[in-house]
Amino acid sequence: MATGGLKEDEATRDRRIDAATGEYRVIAPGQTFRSVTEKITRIVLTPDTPLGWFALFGVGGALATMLMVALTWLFLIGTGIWGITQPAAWGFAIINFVWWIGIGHAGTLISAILLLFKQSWRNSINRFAEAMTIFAVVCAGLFPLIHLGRPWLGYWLLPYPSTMDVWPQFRSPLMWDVFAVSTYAIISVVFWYIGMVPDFGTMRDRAESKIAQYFYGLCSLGWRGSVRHWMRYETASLLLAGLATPLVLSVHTVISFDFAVAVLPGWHTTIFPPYFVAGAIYSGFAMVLTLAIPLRKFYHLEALVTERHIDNMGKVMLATGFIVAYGYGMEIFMAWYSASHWEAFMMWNRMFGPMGWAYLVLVTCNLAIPLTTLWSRKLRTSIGYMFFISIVVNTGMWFERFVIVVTSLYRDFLPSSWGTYRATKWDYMTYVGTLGLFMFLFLLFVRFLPMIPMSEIRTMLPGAKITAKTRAEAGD
Amino acid sequence: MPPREGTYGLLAEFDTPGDLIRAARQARLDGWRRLDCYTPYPVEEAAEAIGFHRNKVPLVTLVGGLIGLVAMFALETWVSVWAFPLNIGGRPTYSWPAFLVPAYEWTILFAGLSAAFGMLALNGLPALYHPLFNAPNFRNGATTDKFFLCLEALDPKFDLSKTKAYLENFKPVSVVEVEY
Amino acid sequence: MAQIFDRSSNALARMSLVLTGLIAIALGVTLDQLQRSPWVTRQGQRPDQPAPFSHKHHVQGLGVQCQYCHVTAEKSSYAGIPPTKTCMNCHAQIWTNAELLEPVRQSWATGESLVWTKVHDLPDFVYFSHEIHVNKGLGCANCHGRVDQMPLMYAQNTLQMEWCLDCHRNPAKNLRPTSEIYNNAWEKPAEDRPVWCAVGDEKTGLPTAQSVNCVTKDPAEIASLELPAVGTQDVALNAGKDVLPLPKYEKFTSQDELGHFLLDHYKIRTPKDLTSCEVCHR
Amino acid sequence: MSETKNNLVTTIQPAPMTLDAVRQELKSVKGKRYWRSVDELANTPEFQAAVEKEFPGSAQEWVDPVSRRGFMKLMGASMALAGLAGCTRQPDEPIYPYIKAPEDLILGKPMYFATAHPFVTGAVPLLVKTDQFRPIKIDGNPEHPYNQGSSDPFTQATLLDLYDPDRSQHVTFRGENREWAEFAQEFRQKVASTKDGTGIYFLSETITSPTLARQWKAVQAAYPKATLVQYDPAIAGTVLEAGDLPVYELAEADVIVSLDADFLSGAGFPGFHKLVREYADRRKSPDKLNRLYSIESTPTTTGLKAEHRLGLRASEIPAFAAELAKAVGVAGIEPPAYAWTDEQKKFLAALAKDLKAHAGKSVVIPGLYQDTSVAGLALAINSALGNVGKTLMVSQDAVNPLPFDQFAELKALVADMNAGKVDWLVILNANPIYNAPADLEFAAAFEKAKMTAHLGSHLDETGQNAQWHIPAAHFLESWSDARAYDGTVSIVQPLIDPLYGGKTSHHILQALLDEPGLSPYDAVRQTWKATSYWQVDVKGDFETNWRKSLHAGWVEGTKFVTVSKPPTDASFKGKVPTLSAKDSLEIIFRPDPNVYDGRWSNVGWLQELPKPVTNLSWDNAALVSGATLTKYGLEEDDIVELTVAGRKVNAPVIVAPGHPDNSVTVHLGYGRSFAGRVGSGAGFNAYLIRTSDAPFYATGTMKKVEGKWGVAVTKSHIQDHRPKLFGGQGNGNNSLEADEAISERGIIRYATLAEYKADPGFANEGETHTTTDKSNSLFPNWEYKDNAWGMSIDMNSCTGCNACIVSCYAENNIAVVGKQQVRIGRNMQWLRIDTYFEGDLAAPRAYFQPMACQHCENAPCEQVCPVGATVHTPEGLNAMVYNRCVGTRYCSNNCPYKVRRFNFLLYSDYETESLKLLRNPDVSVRSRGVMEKCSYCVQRISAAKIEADKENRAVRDGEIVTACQQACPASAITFGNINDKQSRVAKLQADERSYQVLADLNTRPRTKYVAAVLNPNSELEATPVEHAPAKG
Repeated sequence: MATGGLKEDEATRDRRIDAATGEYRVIAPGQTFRSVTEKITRIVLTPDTPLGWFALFGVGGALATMLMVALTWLFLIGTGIWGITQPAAWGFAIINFVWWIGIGHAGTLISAILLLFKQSWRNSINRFAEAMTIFAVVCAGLFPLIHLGRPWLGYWLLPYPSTMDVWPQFRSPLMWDVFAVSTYAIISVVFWYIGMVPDFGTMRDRAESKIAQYFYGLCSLGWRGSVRHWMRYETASLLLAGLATPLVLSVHTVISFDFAVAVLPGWHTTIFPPYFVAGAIYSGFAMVLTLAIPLRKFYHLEALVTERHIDNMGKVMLATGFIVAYGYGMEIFMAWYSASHWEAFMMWNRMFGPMGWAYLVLVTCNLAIPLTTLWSRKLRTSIGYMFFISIVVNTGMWFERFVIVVTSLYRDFLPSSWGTYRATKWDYMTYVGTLGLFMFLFLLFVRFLPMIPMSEIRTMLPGAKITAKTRAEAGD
Repeated sequence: MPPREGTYGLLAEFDTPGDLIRAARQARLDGWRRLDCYTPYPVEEAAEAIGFHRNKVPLVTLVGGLIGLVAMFALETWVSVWAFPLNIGGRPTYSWPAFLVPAYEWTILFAGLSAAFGMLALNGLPALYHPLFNAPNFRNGATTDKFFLCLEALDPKFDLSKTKAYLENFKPVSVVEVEY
Repeated sequence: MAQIFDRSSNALARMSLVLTGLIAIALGVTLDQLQRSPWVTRQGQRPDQPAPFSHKHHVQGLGVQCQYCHVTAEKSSYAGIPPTKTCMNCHAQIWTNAELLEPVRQSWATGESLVWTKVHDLPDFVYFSHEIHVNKGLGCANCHGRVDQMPLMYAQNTLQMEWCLDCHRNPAKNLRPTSEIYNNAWEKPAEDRPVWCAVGDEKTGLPTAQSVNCVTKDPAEIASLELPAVGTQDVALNAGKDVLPLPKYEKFTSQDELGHFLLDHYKIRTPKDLTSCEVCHR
Repeated sequence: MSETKNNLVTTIQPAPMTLDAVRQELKSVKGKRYWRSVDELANTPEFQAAVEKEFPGSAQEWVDPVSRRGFMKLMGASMALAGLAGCTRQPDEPIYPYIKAPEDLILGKPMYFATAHPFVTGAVPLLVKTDQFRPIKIDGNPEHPYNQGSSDPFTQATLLDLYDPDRSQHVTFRGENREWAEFAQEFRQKVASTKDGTGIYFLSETITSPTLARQWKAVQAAYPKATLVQYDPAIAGTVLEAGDLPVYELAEADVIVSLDADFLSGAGFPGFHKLVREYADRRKSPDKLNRLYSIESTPTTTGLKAEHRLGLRASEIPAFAAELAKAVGVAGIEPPAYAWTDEQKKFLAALAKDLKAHAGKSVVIPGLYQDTSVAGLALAINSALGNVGKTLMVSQDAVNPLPFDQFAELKALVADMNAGKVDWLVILNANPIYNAPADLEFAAAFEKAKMTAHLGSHLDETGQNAQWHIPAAHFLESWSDARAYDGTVSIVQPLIDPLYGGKTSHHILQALLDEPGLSPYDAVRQTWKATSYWQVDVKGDFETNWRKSLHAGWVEGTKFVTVSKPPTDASFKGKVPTLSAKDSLEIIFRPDPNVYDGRWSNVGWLQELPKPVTNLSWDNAALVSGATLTKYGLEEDDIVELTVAGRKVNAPVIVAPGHPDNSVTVHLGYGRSFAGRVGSGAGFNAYLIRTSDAPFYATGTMKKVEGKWGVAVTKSHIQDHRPKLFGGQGNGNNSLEADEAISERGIIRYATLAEYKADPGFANEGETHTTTDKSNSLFPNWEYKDNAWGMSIDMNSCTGCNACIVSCYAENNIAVVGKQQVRIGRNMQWLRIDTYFEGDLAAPRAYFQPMACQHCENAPCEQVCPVGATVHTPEGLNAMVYNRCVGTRYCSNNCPYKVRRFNFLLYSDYETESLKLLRNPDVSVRSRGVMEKCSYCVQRISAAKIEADKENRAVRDGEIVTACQQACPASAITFGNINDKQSRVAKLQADERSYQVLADLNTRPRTKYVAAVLNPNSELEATPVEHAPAKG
């Protein structure tokens, strides 16, 4: 379906393009409060679940089970079952951790930053983008714990009054991670849930079965849409958004500190925070596309998730992609400009060393392919191509982390201790397993929760327009 | 306390936000104070119409944030300077730049939580039971596509028949009496 | 479209929110207490031992010195558990056919060790040295409690790291004259229980014990008693001073003063040194 | 506390078993006990056999020291997970008091006893540390005139050999358990019945014990026809078997020439400890530098330390020696005609000139494994230069009390066996079936002996085939005596009861004498009571002398008498062998630097120890030059088939920098089939192609066969193909590591004597020679008031002999991880010797840099640990708190020196009983998931501090000696308090040649290195001419 987006007949195309702006409409015309509500609630409240869902759910479940197997073996035998060694003491675990966290960022960005910027087009995608964030953080959060040599002592990273009278060591970036990631997880969940409360109300009122009514009734906390509530609710959402924005920036900044604070050439650079954040959003939007495109097709949500969204996300990726490119460029420039032998050798080794191939992959996937093609609106709105791009960028961003973690480690200061890194089957099982876990959780979400925020969609419908007459009266 | 008996108020249903706002504004001008609007999505004009302008959520958030900031920074400083001072790679015991990061995170954490739970508390949620839900048409519309104005019995001006007639002036889809 | 929830549900909902909070707190408190509880630390527990040996009887009753059995306390990190021989030294003569001592005679006959259960059991990664503590003015009782009053042995203290640190951070509050190390009954000095100490020979290379000598009787009186009772007390004292010049004794009426005095003269390392990890972990 | 003896012994059921049997075995037992039994079973040869039978190939899994303990890891993990349940509640611990406490024992305080390690090249006098009478650390005897406290890898590792769980534990006859008495009885009767001892043969390792020699003489007197054969594969055919060696006095030598003599790299060379010490002493200060020339056939640390090194094929060396002899004017030499290259001629000329210039102050040392003519030539050259009596003494006595022509005797024995003349063959601590020359077909002949008995520590290849097997006692378990290289006699006294009731050769020979029951103890005393015996003059009351000797560790006045006057005529009698064709392939046989002739195959420390030069561990390999590798179209780790006189063996091939072309070095001692869980199956058996007529080098062929071997090399030497733009040479001849380390990163800093004189501060000047600037930090510098521990390592003295590493293994309970783990870079050595090959890999110079934790004052590792498991102590130690470590491994990433080691799996063996006795009680045994590293031997520091505090004094300089420092024969390592300006370490660190590695990172290491100063011969200073390029 590489060009599926283009094959449709002009007539329908035109209706979806807003004559005034020449942009795609955010929502296809002809939608009313009720129709939107119906469309979205039906997906959840329908008694018959589509078979496709079960199929995917099975796959996800299987992979998640594989993850459990891998983890059990890990806890029994030790981190030695992975490829990590001396000098490359960090491997897949940390790479995946950074990758997953990065993916999470797009969700928060869409729900928070775009909200602050009053980008109303975000409304149709922010709910599952946030869900994606949370599940991504779940997968990410797994790794810092399991990569410990003695995971059962992980709680020593929390400040609590122990009988040893010893406390965590707050100068360590890993401690910062603990707080950054946990805060990120909590705030995301809260933000996500608060956002859903009014919709839970709707679900409660639309549900037929008693169980559904109870369940959604409880979740809605008895929401009844009083405008007073709405006003406080709006304020809270804005505040949460205002908090989530610096949070999301800080989280990947802190993650980048794990590297930037270390002494290793290739890690010890000040460019990391911005370029990690940009990279995170880059891969995050890629992931949103990877999810949105099949979803809208599967659940026939083309009317709510339109080409406009795909197009805009394409633009965001283009922008962040260039920030990332700047980051790469700056690393190379600094390797030369700093006149530091460490930097120079690291860069040479990164490009032409035994693991140069990884650098090649990342340049191809992150720069060569997307940054050249995303200029074209035709391609940006071609559903098939955007799906392809989203996969490419996700791959590329994974390799970026691989290059940063491994190639900096395996050849550092003392040539005598140079080594290499080779991942084992357990590494791959764990990584693929988290993909499964993610899929598993996400499918549960689309099945049981409203994946598009109805209350926010409603505000964009023509029906929500207050007539000029009323305004006039408001005047006097 | 024994459950309240009798009428909670009168509920007028409208099809468009416009009608609701007009009615609400009029009601307020006519001196109604115990009244509220119910809409499927935030309608600021309606809030203004019933004279609801400012709320305390920001204040709560600010306080929460400050608590988080102070708590964490104090903890870090106490731990590294007094509780068990150690020479960590020759760094000073009071390494405030490093301490800023967790403190910063906790500021956000506490602020965020206070915003969310503060909002719920101020809204008096959870309130799983509410008289309005007794109204036959309320749950069908209020969270989907209908707009409601409710004049409550607690208002001194309230009189079942008069008020009903009063509401009829606004040409609502329907006016129903809501029992407790 | 009726109500889903009963009237009471509002109250319930809010109640349950509050409860969740309370339970979370309670859980935290419980765990915090649990890790310090005797169930974990074995504090105050009397494990079954092959023979019901009573420290009370031997120390208080018979006045057996600690070192008689725990020979190496002063010379080694390990205080020493007495070999069966030590028991037999006496019990070959007395209580020769006491039922309680059967295991001991068994061990003596068969050459199989008496298998005691450790009461003061530190983790294997903790390197505790009896010799340095005993030589620097910490009495047996400081850690092991009033062993002379324990019919059956039990741990007086938790032996947890926080307990060790408590003293390593401020040794002064527990120091006593080296002459009183084995005196289980020693009590901290007080107004009615003063201690007099004089600085002894402090040139380096000598054992700590010689750097200070302390007495619990007023040295002035001791001196005066040795004099013929001529004239008044103070005359006698003055005379005494002329006759035999006493070493300069300082009087201490509080553990704090005494502790800091000994801290200086026993050359005890600073808390910074004593709380450094490598002191106990290698 | 104290383990009772009997529960150490884990018995082995000899009955063959199947896996069903195993299942039966295990059905009964449950829980922890279950795993324990599995482990015990897994160790039994029967079990391994069973596994081999039912799953061919997978047996390795069970033998591999790490994966064998897979079960244990499961247990460990599940117990650890139990810890998740919140509380870490310890189980009850029992105490086992003594019944009667030993008189002089203070539990918790170590005791030291003097003894000696009897070794074929001369005994190594020892001072052994014991804890509750368990030997836990072996070190040289500091008072002994010969080694003055130094030791070597072999000696250090004999400790683990003592506790080897695979030692044989029972007297057996045809596999059935028997008693020693039964054997003694039967043997004595049989021999008696022969009247004159006809048909009684003894095959022994080289006899070094005067008492044993005396006992043998007694046996001979009683049974004249009884025959004794001595055989040591590493000694047979060398000048050593005759035993008369010159004693070199390197202290006096300004110029040292090694003719294939590897006297700096291990105890394999007679007098190693003395020679290294004297060599190193002259390297300590630039104003008394000596100069070392090395002409060698295979790269050794000796050659790579040399100012000038010439790689020659083994067969060329006698001829070269002859040329040299001629050049320095030895009479009557006719060197065989040979086409020497210009480079070689130039080298010869310069060398000869330098030698003449230093007549009387030079010495030429012949190689042990060269043609005997080289020894003759060397002596001739030395006497021609008038060195005899100055730099070398000729001794009249031999280390070996019973000189033999070992090959000849062995041949004779085989002939007799084949002729059926052998009724009883008693093998004393030898393993001929494994290591006899292939051409003798020993195993076949062995079958023909009517009755065979084997005394050995293991049920090895020979033990498997012998009818009687008697477990041999380790030297730490037995009474004996031995002579050091300088002749001084040491009494070997036991430090522990024989763990498995082992016997010694003394028992066996004594069994034939008048008092068969006489214990070795009495035998040894008898020897030394007879003062007339062996020209030893023991004055005064015997008991006093005896006790004095035991206490001191040697017998006064037993040093060899050496003659200092040169031999009457210095001309050379021998004959120089003809050279093999230039393009023929020479195969060189050398005893392995780690497991020697195979006797230490089952010592994990030595197996895992990276060999000097190649850094190969767990295997031996065919070592070739890069050019030869290319010529045969090979790649490293390929498998090649080596053929000598029709005999074949498959070996992995790796490049040894500086190896002569057209020549292969193979190390003996590998390819054992019955070494034990560690040694069996490691490497290949080079004895299979070694013949008695060409024991040290033969011509043969090499061809590639399918497959890769999978060698474990701990350090890479990648060829530097970087273009000039990136700071490379472009040609792939150099080592990338060395180019980086020396020219770019200032890790190795050195100067020639001339350069040093011109600029003494060279080590801390120049762009890459960065230094620490205390003022360049954003935050205030931390103050270290009282003690400040620091270390200084002399790069000029270190010869990379690895003694320090093995010593560290023993002192710090370091785990052995197994080949597979080493291959992926997980070896646990806290201390490693970084080797950098400077210049063309075909003719490099190497720099050996011992690298352990640098104890940086601004330690990057500490700042990144989230739980504060690694922190700085007030005395500046970088402390690693194992029990606090959660295993993020961040510290390791952030360590610029990569000296931290992580327990990726459960490496420490908590199960094997005998290994528990080995542990140093003052050091925690690290469990899975914990980081560890060099602690500057903090346990020794603490002990010293406690002693000092008890006496209210400061710790004295030299009171604390780290394990590596103690073992180092070159005393290249110095440790102490750098705040005490009078301490040795403070002085060294103040030396302008001292530098810090990676100083530009401002980590402020407490370990400083003293930059090397070389003393090259100006005529040879030009870099060696280009060689055939190595393969890239």
